[in-house]
Order: sequence, then structure tokens, then C-alpha cells
Amino acid sequence: MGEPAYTTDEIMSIVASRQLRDGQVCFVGIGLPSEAANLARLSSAPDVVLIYESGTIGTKPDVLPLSIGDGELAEQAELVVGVPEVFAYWLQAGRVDVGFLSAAQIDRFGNLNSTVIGSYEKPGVRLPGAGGAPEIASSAGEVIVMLRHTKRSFVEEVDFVTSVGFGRDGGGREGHLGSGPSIVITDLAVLEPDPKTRELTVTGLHPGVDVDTVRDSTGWNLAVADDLVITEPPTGEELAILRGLKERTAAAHAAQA
Amino acid sequence: MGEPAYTTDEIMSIVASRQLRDGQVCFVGIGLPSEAANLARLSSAPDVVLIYESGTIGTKPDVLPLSIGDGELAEQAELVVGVPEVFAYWLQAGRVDVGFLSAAQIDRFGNLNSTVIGSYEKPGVRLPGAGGAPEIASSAGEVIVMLRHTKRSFVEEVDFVTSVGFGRDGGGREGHLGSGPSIVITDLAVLEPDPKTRELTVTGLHPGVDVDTVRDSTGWNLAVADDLVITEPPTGEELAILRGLKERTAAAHAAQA
Amino acid sequence: MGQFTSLSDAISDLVYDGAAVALEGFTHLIPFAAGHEVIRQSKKELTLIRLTPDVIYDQMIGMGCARKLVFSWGGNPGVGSLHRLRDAVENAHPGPLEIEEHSHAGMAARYSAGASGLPFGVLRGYLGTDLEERTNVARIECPFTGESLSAVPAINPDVTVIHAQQADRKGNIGIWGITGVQREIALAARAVLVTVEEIVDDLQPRGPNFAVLPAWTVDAVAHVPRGSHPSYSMGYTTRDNPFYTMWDVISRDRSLFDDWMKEYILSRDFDGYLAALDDGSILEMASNG
Amino acid sequence: MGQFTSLSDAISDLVYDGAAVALEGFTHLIPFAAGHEVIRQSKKELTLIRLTPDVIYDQMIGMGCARKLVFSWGGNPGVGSLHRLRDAVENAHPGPLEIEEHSHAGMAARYSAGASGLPFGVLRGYLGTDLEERTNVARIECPFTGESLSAVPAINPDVTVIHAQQADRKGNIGIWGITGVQREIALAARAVLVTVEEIVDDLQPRGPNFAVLPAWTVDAVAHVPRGSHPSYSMGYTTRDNPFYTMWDVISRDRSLFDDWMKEYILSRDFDGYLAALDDGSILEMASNG
Repeated sequence: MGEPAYTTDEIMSIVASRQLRDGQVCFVGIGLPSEAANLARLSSAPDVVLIYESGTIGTKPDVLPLSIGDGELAEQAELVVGVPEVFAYWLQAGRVDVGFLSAAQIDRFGNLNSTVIGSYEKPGVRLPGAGGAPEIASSAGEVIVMLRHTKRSFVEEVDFVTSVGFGRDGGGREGHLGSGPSIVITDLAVLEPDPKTRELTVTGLHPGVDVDTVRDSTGWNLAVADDLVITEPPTGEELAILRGLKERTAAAHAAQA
Repeated sequence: MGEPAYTTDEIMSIVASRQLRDGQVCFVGIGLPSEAANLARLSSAPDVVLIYESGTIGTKPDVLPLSIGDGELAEQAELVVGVPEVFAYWLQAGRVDVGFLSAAQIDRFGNLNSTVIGSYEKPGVRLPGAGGAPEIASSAGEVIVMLRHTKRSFVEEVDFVTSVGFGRDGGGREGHLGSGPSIVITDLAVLEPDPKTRELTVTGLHPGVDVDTVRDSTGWNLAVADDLVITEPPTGEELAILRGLKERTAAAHAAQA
Repeated sequence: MGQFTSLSDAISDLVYDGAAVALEGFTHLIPFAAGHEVIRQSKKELTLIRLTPDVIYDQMIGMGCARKLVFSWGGNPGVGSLHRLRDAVENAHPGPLEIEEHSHAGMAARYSAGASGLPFGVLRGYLGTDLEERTNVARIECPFTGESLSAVPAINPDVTVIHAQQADRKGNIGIWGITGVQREIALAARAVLVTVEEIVDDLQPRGPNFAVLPAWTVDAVAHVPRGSHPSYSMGYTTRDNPFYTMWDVISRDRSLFDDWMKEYILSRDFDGYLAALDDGSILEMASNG
Repeated sequence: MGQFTSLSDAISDLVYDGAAVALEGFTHLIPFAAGHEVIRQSKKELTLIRLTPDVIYDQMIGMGCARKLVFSWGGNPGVGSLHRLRDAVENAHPGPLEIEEHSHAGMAARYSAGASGLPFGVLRGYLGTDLEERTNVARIECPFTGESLSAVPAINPDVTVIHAQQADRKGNIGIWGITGVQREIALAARAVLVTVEEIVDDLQPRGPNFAVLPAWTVDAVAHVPRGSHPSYSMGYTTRDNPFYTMWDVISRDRSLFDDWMKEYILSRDFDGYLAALDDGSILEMASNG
């Protein structure tokens, strides 16, 4: 039997989902992070606790939410609180083990930009802005970043630091409760901060991806770990759970329309 | 028909209850204030909004609570919130028109003591302490004080300023949201701050009480207004409502025992 | 004091040119019908306050109601950009738009401070970000530990508008499900308008996280069933995801946007809007466009 | 992570000599059974934290468990004084008791700051009072308006103990009615013990203001029906007002207090206490005294 076929988005979600451990408390952004976190909950980490910034805590949606405030998230939650409380009593107080973020840009020190491309005063592209990200990046115990790998998104320096990784100079995390990005998962590779320099370094490649492809998709001179590993390909079970989730999601949202 | 007989406690509660107007929002302490506020609600001001520091807002108890947190207060409330919220979002934000307080001592400038008799370090009598009073005295639009009139309670200077009236020197209310004590109602008389000096001044006497009795029950050289009025005696209806409330209260608490 | 009124009277009475206005609702319970009425009444120079501007502020900005936007995340949730917001920021169309942006945590702290009658809120936030120097935030030192934290100024809107599930006949408001920041921003405001799905004898929650706003904290209540469309009202309506997708098409194009707003907002009242929704015509321009 | 355990094991595991401990409950849901167990296990040198010390701290202070009391209102609600507290403050009996007193608003702000992971809370309070110079409060200036406000240090107890109506089988806690400061002080604590009236399959509120503490915020859950006596648990028990009245007699007299504690707390477990309650014998010493 050959390995099952999968897309680059699927392997990204599956690898990300493998990072979560049972019982961890995870603050989830919408989109790719939500997909990966729910996949973890439905597979390897059934007792992961998912928190969305809409105030839904310990939620177990049957289908993926389209927005951060879908009714499903409230109905399936252990508790629902206001937005001021979710940030103050739950995130800021250090109750979140893992923050799951995406962004438009990331730089070599794991700083994230979701504010503007170009200058702030006269932006080329005005992006949505900070949302919950700056405080997730600051206060979650660690941060997992998911981002499609392109030269436009992996840049030498982000145009705007919306959320701090290790700072513009890699200088560290002083004053932050959490320890910052622990891993960046893309559709090509896995990057981790170098323990000393904190520069994002390729530590893993997805099957069939070579180092040059990753370097060509990165806007800085990318460091590569000596002990580079090849990602375990998605198992049939992982793929079945992910696809089932996405099918249920599509059906549910179509039925609602 | 003669006037109905009443006790000095009854006239104190009834006069206090007459101060409340329909629609006012009233932050109520337990004991005499609670009796007067509920009497108002059951007679002249049916739409007065009563808030207790236990977080019960807009409550309409059938019987008087024995403690500030009786279940009755929660069951009959428009809403119940936590104690942090009742002080921050409701009292401090200026949503309370009238604060209703009592104390062990009051001085000529309406400052209240519910902390110690004697020195703080080596108190003669250790009283319960501040509770909600300091911030009620500071932030309620105005404060109504109820206190039995004795030389021990009406003192030249309070041993400890638990809650500010007009300050030890009558110097005013700078930095406070509310305007301070508007009236002090005792079992003998009604006192109001002089508009200029802010010194508590007798402006009314309950029927049958003479000025000398009030002076003899006051620990400072008491000022008396020129246009002294005699309190309207309790009406039969007021007395019937108050006594009914107290009878229902006694029966309910006895049945519970 | 919880006066029942029509939506148009309420907007006319409470919202004035130049006012600082918050139409709140975190994905859930967004007061769209009230926003449409603000547009119909051509209110101008508003400071629009909201964590997530969403389609409603895209419409108001595109129609020229706003002078300034105070916000923390300006996207079309689950879809992409708010093109009218972007056009205003990137190209000053239909006019310049001043922006003051925060994080959600910062905005929530600002609202809570406003509701608490405090001039500022404190949080661990902004540290190390480029937001810190671009927005209204200050460092403050803990007088006990010496630690440095962020302070943000309170927000107290001139008018807050929210949509809720129920009002009882006295004007007490019942709201449940995801309640976002609505309690705080209602309690922070100088005047509050609530549009509701239903008027009931007694408030009857049909979901989690039930909260009450007493009638005496509310200035006006308008009965506007489905008034949160295309967002949703738990227990009454579901989110109209295709509408949000359609909005991406409409709002990308200035003239298509103008035509759509003329046809579905300016030339109709909210009942007319709902009729166009129910017969499907509201989606036509996007498919033809 | 919400381990079900016996009350005695929980106290033995979580409460240690010298710990800062908060047994909270605002008139409602006071965790008396847990306090009794602290006394039985002779814990010493505790810093006791509570807005309203109530009879439970009167008992613990009288039995010499406390080195320090942090509080805001120390009376027997509806009755009068807490005589063991007074005897400790006025006469250092059974030993000296350090006190740190605040207002309710100040304590609530301290608990909220603790729950929020902030080192201090801000309020409009204490201004002009003699409390301001006697307690742990500082002035802080608003960086935007220049206004002067009060700052109070966060409280983060080593252990918080609360009593709640229900736990589900996973250890999620359901609590309703007057919830006071319990959510804040539980979320502020390093360890949390919850005693509950009932263990249920699914949480079922039977009153207003329902709140949940997820199992993963709680360290230990002990099933202790009637564990809040003589306070009450809405939906389960009513307040035992005669007990509070009786306490005034017992606690006035040092030797009567010692005898009562020996008879009804030290020589029995909580079931024994309830038996003495049910057969009326618990009131006898007061009537004979």
C-alpha cells in the first residue's frame, strides 16, 4: 500500500495539529489555526481546551466556525464569557499554554505583521490589524505559527510588528509572560527558533520538499539545522478526520445558507 | 381621631423612606437603611431601584433580608452580578443616585466611623470596618445617613474617618464623584449640612422633641436652623406598611429557623 | 429609561453629526438595521468605535458617515478585506478617514474602564509592538512592584447601539450567547439604544451566558426583528454567510457599492431590505456584477 | 485538574502552615466545612483573606490558626460583633493578630487584579479616609488626564477554598445566585479547592447568575453536602439564622467557645457536626450558658 495522497494545506494542518498535547489550553485564531486545533481535538488530543477570543472557552464545535463568533462555538462551550474577561482573566493571567497564530508576514525573529504592507501612514495594503494577536503572542506560554511559505510572507523584516516574536533584533522576551514562537509550520517545512540566536531555522522538511525550495520561498538567508528531519507524512486516519471535518463544515454552512 | 402612636425607630425609618423618589437608584446598607429603602419601595416610591453590595440589582424582597446576601435578594433581583462588578460598573461609574448609610459615629461634618472606637492600634472597641461604605460615601450622588441620636454617636470628631462626609475640616468634596451627605435622619431630628459651612444643622424636629433634647444628645455645639420644621408624623398607612413588612420578615425568618 | 420607540426616531434623537458612536456586537448581534438607519439619515463626521468594523462599518464608511475609526480588527470575517474601509485608508475615498487602532485586549480594557467610571485601563499589552508608538497608549508603573504595564484611555461613546434578543415590557434587555463587549460599551455610553428581536412578558434566555441590562440603563428600545442581519441573533436567526461572501464582490467596486446601497438601503426601510433578502433579489447585483 | 478527593485529604494536601488562604463566599456559599477541617488539622500561622470574615474566620482565629487577617468587614451579619476576632485584635487572645483592612471595593479590585495577572488594581476609593494611611494603598496618576486614583496590590492566595452547588463528573463547577468574589479569587489562586453540594451528570442551574469554573482551573473537588452551613447554598439549603444568633453567645465567652469547638468541631467530623445540628444538640451550650 502506498502512502495516501494529500495537499500541502493538509500536511500543514496535520503537522500543526500534532503539536498540541492533551489537556493543553489553546487560544485559537480563525482560519488555519482553528482547523489545526480542532483536528487535534478530534484526533490526538481529545482533551485539548480550545479558547476563542469571542469568549467561548472549552468549546468543541462539530464543524469549523466561519467567524470567531459563530453560534456553534457558544453552544458547545464549557462557558462563555465577555471579551474583556477572556483577555484579562484567561489570557493575560497566564492560563493559556499555546497560542495559535497566523499573519501576513513573519520575519527571521518570528515577529508577525497583520497591520499594513508598506508604510503605516500611506500603506500599500491595509491589512485587518491586530485583533487578539499581540497579547496572544505576548502572554500565551508558547506560540505556534502557521503560514503559507512565500517570499512575500517570509521577509527579512516585517513592515510592522503587530505581534512580537523575539523582537526586531532577536533580543528576547523581557516583560512578556510567554516564551514566544516555539515552531512555525508552513506548507513546505517546519521552522524553529535557534536556541541561542533565536533566528528561525529550518528543522524539518515535508516529504518531497528540498531545502532549496524552502530557501527560494524565504526572504532572508535561511539557516538550516544540521539534524534536519523529514516530516512524518499524514496518516490515512489523520486525513480522514481532517477531510471529514471539512466536509461536515461545508455541508453545515451550505445548509445554513 | 388622634394620630396613630409610633416608636422613635418607626418615625426614623418613615422619615428616611420619604426621602427617596420614584426611579432613583439607591445603594442600600443592611439594617435601618434597608428597612427605610424597602418601605419607600412599598409605599411612596414603588419604582425605586435598590442595589445591595452583594451584587443584587433592582431587587424587590418581600421581607427584609437579615444579611446583605440573603437568597431572597437574588431571587427578586432584576440581575445579579459579582461584587467586583457592583462596585466598579455600578457604584463607581456614577449610576447610583442615593447611598444609604449608617455608622457607629458621625461628626459635625458628616464624616462616618465604622472602624474603631479609640485608637486604631489599641482600639477600645473594634467595629466591623469599612465594608462598602467608603465608596458609597464617595461615589453615590448624595448620601442619606440614619443613626440613633446619642452623645456617643454624634461626636465632635470621629475617632476614625471610615467614610468621608465633608472631611475633617469641612473642606469639601474635591475628588469625589458624589456631593456627600444631604440629610441625617435620627430618632429625634433631621439634620442637614449648612449650605455654606457644611456643618450639620438641625433643620427638623420629630413631633414632641425639643431642641434641648437634641442638643443634649449631640457631642458638639449644635447649630439649629432658623426655619426649623416639625416632622410630619407617620401616617396610618405608612405605619401599616412598615409594620406589615416587619411582621412578614419576622414570620419568614422564624419559619426558616 | 427604556422608552420604546421606532428605530428612525431613536437614531434621529440620539445620533448627531460629529458624535462618537459605538455599534457593537462581536460577530453575533451586530446592529445592522441601526447602522442602515444612520446611513439613511445621512449622519456625518461620526467617530465610529468598534472592535471589529465588519460589514456594517464598511457600509457607513463607504457612505461617508465617518470622520474617524477606532478599532482593533478590520476585516470581513471568514472572507477577507473590508474594501470600503481599505479604500478610505489607502485612497481617502470617499474622504479621509482618521484611524486609531488598538488590539482587542486594549479596546476591551478601554471599554471596561469606560463602564467603570475610570479614566484609564491597565493591561499587559502592546509591549514591543509598533502599535505602541502609533496609538493612544502609555506606560504606567505599578506602585508596589515597579513593573511597567500599558495604560489605555477609557472610551465613553456619546451613543452606543446594540442589538439584543429580548426586551420585556418594562424595557429590561435580555441578551445571551456571545455577548462580546456589549455590556461594557453600553454601560460606558452617555446614551444607549437597543434594537431587539422580540418583546416578551418576561425575559426567557434560550442559550448560555445570559445577561440583563436593566431598563434604567437604556435610553431607547426599538423592536427590529432580524435587525442583526447578516450577523445573527442566537435563538432567532443564523449567520448569513453567503451575504458576507457577496459583500466582498459588492464592496470591491466603488460604483457597484454605490448602486447597491442606493437600491437596498437608501431607497427602502428595513422591512424593504428584508423583503429583498427573502425574495433573493439582494444577491442579484453581485452575481450580475 | 479537578481531582475528586475527600475534604480531609484536600485540606491536608493544599493548606500548609504559613499559607495565605482565602475561604470565600459573600454571605452565600461560605465554605464552613472546609474551615472546620483546617481547624481539625491544626493549621497554624495562616494569613486569612476574606471580605467578610464571618463566623468561619471567627472560629479559625479563636482556635489560633491565623497570624494575619486581610479583610474589609468583620461582623456577624445581622447579629453584631465577631467576638473572637475582636478578642484577638483588642486583647491579642489567643495570640496577636496582624490585620490589614480595606474597603469591599478595594478588596474586590485586589481580587480582580489577581485574577487578571496584574500586579495592581485601580479604583476611585479611600480618598479622604483614615484607611488610606493605615493600609496597603497608593495614589496613582492617570497618564491621560492627570487625575489621581487609588491603586491596590493584587491578591493571589496560595489556596482558595469555595463552596459551590454542583460539580459534574469531569469536575466542572457550577455556581449561581450571589457569587460574590468567588470567580475572581478562585482564578487568582495558586491552588483551588471546591466543596460542592451535589455531583451531577450535567450542570443544572436552579437560580440566577449562573457561572462555571472549568475543571482545569480547579485542583480538588470534594463532595460535602450542606458544607456551607450555617450560611446557605441557593437551591439546596437556607441560611441558619438562629445559628448566627447563637454564635453571639458562644463566641462572647472564651471558655464557652473552647468547649463548643471541642465538642462540635474537634471531636467530630462534618457528618458528626450535621448530626448534632439535626438533633438540635448543637444549640444546647448556648441555652445552658
